[in-house]
Amino acid sequence: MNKVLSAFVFNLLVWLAVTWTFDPVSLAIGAVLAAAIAFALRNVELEEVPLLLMPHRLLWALLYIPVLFLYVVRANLDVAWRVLHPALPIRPGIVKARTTLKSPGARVLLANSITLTPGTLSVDVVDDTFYVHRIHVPEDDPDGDMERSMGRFESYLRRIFE
Amino acid sequence: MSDPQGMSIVVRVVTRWLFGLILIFGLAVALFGHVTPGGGFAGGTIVACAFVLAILAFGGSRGPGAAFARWASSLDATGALSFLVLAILGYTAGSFLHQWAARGELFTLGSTPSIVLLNLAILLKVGAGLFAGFIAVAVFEGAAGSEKGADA
Amino acid sequence: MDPVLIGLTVFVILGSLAALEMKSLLSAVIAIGVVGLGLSIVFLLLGAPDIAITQVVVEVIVVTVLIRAAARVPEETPTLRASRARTFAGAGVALIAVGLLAAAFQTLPAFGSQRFAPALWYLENAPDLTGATNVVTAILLDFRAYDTLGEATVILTAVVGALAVLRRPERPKEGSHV
Amino acid sequence: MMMYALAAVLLGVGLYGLLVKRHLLKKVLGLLIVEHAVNLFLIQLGYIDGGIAPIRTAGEEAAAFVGNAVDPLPQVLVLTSIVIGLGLAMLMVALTLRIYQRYGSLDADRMSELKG
Repeated sequence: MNKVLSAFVFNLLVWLAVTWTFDPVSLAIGAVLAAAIAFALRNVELEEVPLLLMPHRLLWALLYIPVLFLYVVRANLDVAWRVLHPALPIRPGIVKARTTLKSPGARVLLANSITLTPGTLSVDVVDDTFYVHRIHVPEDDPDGDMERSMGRFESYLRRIFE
Repeated sequence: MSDPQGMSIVVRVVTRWLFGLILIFGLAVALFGHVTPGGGFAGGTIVACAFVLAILAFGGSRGPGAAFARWASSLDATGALSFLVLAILGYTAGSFLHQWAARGELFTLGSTPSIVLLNLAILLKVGAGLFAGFIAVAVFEGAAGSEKGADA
Repeated sequence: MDPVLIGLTVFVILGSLAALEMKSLLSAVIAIGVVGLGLSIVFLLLGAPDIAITQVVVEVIVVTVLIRAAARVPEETPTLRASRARTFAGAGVALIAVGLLAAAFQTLPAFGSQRFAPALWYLENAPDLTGATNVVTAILLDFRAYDTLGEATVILTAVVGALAVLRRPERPKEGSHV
Repeated sequence: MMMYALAAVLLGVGLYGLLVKRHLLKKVLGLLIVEHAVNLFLIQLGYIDGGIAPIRTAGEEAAAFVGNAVDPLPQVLVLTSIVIGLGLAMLMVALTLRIYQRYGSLDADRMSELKG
């Protein structure tokens, strides 16, 4: 029920954004279509999160955006430093890291956050194992280092999704 | 198609999030085709795109794409027939393809109901037709020369 | 004339040359996708948002279909390359065609200078006569709806053709084949 | 005139692909390029300098709209042509796959020698 309702609200928001009119006829048609699609896909959208029914999750999701932005800026500066440095201190390679997140949605958002951050790129996700390509793999304990970096995102994603 | 699991979890989850939104976007583009850019052709192709995405993400045997694939040919014909029925309804107002429904105020959704309905018929026709064509090409698994001599 | 428009069109031409000359089929298909997307921006700049939307989405499906096809068939091997004489002959024919077309286009009014006579009538009367303020839709589904009906038939025929061509062949009887 | 000439060049590129390439899928790509060229030319025909899309918005005066909008008629033709082109592309790809399955080759030159 929660899934259908939140899917309905998302559908209706997209309808409003696309049509951009508050004409009652159009709103009614949009509501009917949004409800029909949300109901028809109730068994497909398994990972749909009932964001709207829990305001604290919505708040954490909103907070996550600036946090992610901050890390992206920081990683940008780091990559810029490595590129401009005359010695080119890079050591590219793929590391294997495990996540503690359970929900598929949280894992997907984590993978996308990793890819969005410059210098790291999630290559594949197999169950709870992430294969991440990094521009500079540290000498000692490469996997643990990645897991610590992922942990910073995980604490937020866990509050949003679990 | 050969992989029943479809693609990786990232693609599958994102498809689950976006599938309904793409559908409603396509429907909005088609419904408002007479006042804004768009129309049945664009909307129908967007809807077909959504189901193509579902087929590619979930594989050929699961999800909304597989369910739609069974009905695509029938819905294709339904779209063409409903266009014809709407055209014949025009005789109630005078001639073939005449606008038969009462017209509303300009610039609104109801300004011309018969064109809106024709747009929806085109959406069904184009969406189901293109998806059926995609299924035919994508599911085809013929190996080279496997039919040689079979009916030569 | 608009340099952006000319630049994008040249980009489209280069993209289509790349699509034809790439060795790898996958790269060629991606190049044809780039051609379609560049063309849709050209359409948008030429005042045709309806066409631009349709072109973008159609290109997505075309590229998907072509990628699935490219994965099934072998690459273009050197033995499949045309001989040098034939390449020059083909390029010569294409150049002659371009020259003839360019000469024929001299008789047209200059680009962007005037519209054809029916356009003014359609623009003036279509919104009030049909109720659709998108004049393209008004013509498509009212003035020229017969065309659209015929076109729906063409799609139906093309899809039925594709389904018929790719129908699953009858399974041969046990032991009669291979 | 420059813009028309560019459309003609695009058509020439497609024609070159159709004539010279022996790989059937490359011939399909050539035909798609020719289609693109024709669509581009038709849309260019309808354009006027500083033209706006032929879609009237609520606040717009009818006279200003008629004076500025581009020709909608070529757009209608191209809209149907694009979607038909997609159906055509699917049919061509289907035929290509079937030919490959049947003959084990995609060489258009060999195709004409084969019988049956």
